[in-house]
Amino acid sequence: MTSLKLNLGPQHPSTHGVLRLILELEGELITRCEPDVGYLHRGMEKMAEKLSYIQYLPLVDRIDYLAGFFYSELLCRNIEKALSLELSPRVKAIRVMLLELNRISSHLLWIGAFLMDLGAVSPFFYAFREREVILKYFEKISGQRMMNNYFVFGGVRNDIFDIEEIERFLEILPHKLDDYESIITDNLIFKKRTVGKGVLDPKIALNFGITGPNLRASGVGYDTRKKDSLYEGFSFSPIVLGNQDSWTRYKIRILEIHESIRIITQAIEKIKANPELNNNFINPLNIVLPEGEYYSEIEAPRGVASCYIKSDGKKSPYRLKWRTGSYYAVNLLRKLLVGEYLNDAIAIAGSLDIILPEVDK
Amino acid sequence: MLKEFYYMLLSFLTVFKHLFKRPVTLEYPEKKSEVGERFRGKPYMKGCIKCGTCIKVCPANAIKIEDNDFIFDMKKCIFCGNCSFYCPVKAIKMTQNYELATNDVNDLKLLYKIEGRENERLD
Amino acid sequence: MDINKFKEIFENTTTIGEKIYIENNLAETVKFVKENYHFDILKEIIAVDNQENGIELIYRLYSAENEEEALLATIVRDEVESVCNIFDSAYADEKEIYDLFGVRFVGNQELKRLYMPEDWKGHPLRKDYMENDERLNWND
Amino acid sequence: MNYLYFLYIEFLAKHNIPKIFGDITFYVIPACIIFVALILVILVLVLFERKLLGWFTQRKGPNRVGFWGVLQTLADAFKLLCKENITPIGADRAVFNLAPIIMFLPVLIALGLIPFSSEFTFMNFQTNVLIYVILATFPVLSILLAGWASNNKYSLIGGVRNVAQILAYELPISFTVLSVIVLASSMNLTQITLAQSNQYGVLGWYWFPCIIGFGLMLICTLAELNRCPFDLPEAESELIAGYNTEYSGMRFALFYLSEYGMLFANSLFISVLFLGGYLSPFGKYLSPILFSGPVGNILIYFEQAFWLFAKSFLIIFIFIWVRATLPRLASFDLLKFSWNILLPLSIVNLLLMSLLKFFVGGVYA
Repeated sequence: MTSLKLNLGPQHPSTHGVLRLILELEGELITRCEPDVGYLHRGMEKMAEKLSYIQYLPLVDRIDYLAGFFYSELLCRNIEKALSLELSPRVKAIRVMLLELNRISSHLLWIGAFLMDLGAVSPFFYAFREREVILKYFEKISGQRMMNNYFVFGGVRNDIFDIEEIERFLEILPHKLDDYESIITDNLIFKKRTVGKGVLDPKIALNFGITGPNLRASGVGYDTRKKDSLYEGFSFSPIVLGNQDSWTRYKIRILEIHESIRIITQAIEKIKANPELNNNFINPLNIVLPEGEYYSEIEAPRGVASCYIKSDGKKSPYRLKWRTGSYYAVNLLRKLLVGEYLNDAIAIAGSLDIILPEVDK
Repeated sequence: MLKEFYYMLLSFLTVFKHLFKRPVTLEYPEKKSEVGERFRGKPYMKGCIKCGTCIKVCPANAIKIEDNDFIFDMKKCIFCGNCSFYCPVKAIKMTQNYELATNDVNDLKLLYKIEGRENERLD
Repeated sequence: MDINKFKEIFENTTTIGEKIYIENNLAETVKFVKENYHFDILKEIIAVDNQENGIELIYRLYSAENEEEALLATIVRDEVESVCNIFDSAYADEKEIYDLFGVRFVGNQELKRLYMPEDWKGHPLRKDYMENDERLNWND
Repeated sequence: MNYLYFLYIEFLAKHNIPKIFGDITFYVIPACIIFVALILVILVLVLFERKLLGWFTQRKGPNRVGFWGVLQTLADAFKLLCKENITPIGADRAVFNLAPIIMFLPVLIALGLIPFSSEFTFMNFQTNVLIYVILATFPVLSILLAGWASNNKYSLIGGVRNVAQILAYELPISFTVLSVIVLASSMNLTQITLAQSNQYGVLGWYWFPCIIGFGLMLICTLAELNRCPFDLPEAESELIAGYNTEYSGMRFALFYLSEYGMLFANSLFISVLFLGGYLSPFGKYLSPILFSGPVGNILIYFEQAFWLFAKSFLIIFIFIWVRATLPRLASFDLLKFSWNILLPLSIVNLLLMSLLKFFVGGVYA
């Protein structure tokens, strides 16, 4: 059987960005899949070595433009740990609220994109209708919808206001989620396309460095929010589902949105509890970290994200490395797609929630 | 078997329900979406004391101060708002204007005159 | 993971802060640690180019059961044996480090450039890379 | 039809034009009417689908060109006319150009078969149901040719998938059509329509006794048209545009128009078979009551055509509704669904209908 070499991407509607998969097909069966990345490589780590910390902060939202808050929080947390800047309780509550809102908007976009991969047209627009409310709120608070540059070392740029809009939104959201669930979750065709497809065994997942919702859908309850200092005092339980296929990866993200809603309601109470926002800002022009290495870690929507800074006492870091979730999910495709058919392959790749800016950094 | 039909029918009815809802889209040129007052659009400068903080703080190196000419290079600016946030005298303000498309390139060099307190030193 | 438990296992390791430096037979150490102390996720391999004394590779291992993290580090000139048959996630990390630092990983068959095009000269993240290109020095 | 024919011959005789000329040209006029009607309907249909999909997803749908987006499809067609017809290198030129033409022909012929009103059927011979079923499978040939000729891996996969899909879904269609023929005991579409005008009115149409057949026919026509749950050949998210990836300009417009043309023709076919063609749902026609005298019985023909169009637009509404809701089937489930479920079901349906015809034949005669 002569094998057909097929280029999936880089300009392809269902790869959410510029991912190129070189597939070898026999008929429609994939025998080898080799991802080729680097089309969106902006040299984030090289830029860091040339810019001072305050100059690098706005660029950090671009690492994963759907979850910008997470990466500016990572950098701020690293610097605050190095310079031991204390955060006031209100700032912590604001940060948790905006992080979880960003997680909801990222999951909503994924639901729309995943359904569009499978061919259903309308859930995409319904998910974007909800996401628009969140982005409008980000714009009102921070000034930009996605590249918000709102967290600063030692606090947030300016205070949060109009929380009632978010409270109203949190009442509507569960009903809208039930709308999606009634269209999608038990739909016969959706179940045929996703149940039992792309089974990810926990051992393989751990071996491939998969973290976040994909890992929790395979039964391993690893959620860094439990050990995260920012999330102390928030009662939440990470969701772990067992049966490892695309359908559970879809279901776990719906449950995570419900979980985030609970966290946000607690955060809003904390914000209302302590009204005054006392940031302790530092002079931005000469932020110099004492020599040494600093790690910080956070539970981004697509997996554990972490930032490593090695500083040698100069204005810009000696070495800065990012760890992102989708980077290892793309590597997983090499094993997961082998033995699948072409239209199942697209559905499985979609279910892993791969975003290319994260992969290419 | 019956449950499958019920769920299939449910998904049809939910989509049908949306047929009677008002559209949420917005006709752009006629109706513009209003932006918050913290929106970071085209930068505007008035009352600069030439202290140079904005040059040090701008990630894209988009600000240049020749004597009495304050130049924003719109080809480089990423609208991050660092300059307006860290300017000691709050001279730089980000307006709400986001329609910056032009077809002539020297519109992209915003030039503002520095008058008033120009005797302070540019450290 | 307390340090001394590691220590009496590996005789020639010296520890600085949390990191445990391992001079040679890195692959067995990683395999040994993975099996005996169920460190089942290799979170990332961090490469740092300290110009004279070679490139430092930090392996961040994490165990999901007992929520512990271990950092194994080695100093490398330009060749080290690969861990890609122990941890599959190392394929991507090693390709990236080879691409940006030029460290060759023995035993990784698919070692080629990850981000840069195939015919790119030089390794961008090394300190001695294009130092003279003033286009990159923006802020000073 | 023959009433109009004598009218036409008599008119020619008055201007002493020989009869032979009349015979030849007589069939040209309805052909032109059908062609113009088809183009108009397709323009309306494309806009109808895009507006409906917009409303289903709370969007406005095209509303820039023309008062309410009415001229949108005209603008699209004109744009496609001006676009350059690119033929990819290494493409099999002759076959590449032939494929869209083959795709568009069956649509025209298929519309000639449908009885728009009791008087006006273009080709009214005894077995035009059979002709229709054959014509409905022509696009498979053109899609395979297009897939092969455009020298592009994606279109090849698209074309080959379409063959497997149509093969699997033609059999249930023929069995369902057979069951309707058994009920109406005639192969002529006009006879079938007349057989459905019995004293039960709406319930007398064949969709009620043959409810399984109606459901099967809807599903299989969706598959035959490559529409939503079965749109494997041009699945946007996998094969970009499947077989018509390499087509641009007028050739792509031909593919696009013929896809909507087949949609219209098939929905007409279903409304004739199951929803009683041009019969009015209220038992008798309204126009003789409203306009007495000769104007009334001229208007009857238009009212009959109106009822037929209304039913076919109802079916098209259901197709668009399905497209807005359901995701796509994988290729394996698609074939399994047809061979394991639809085919046996259609045979059982045929058995039921023949039993129904044998025992309760009198009622539905």
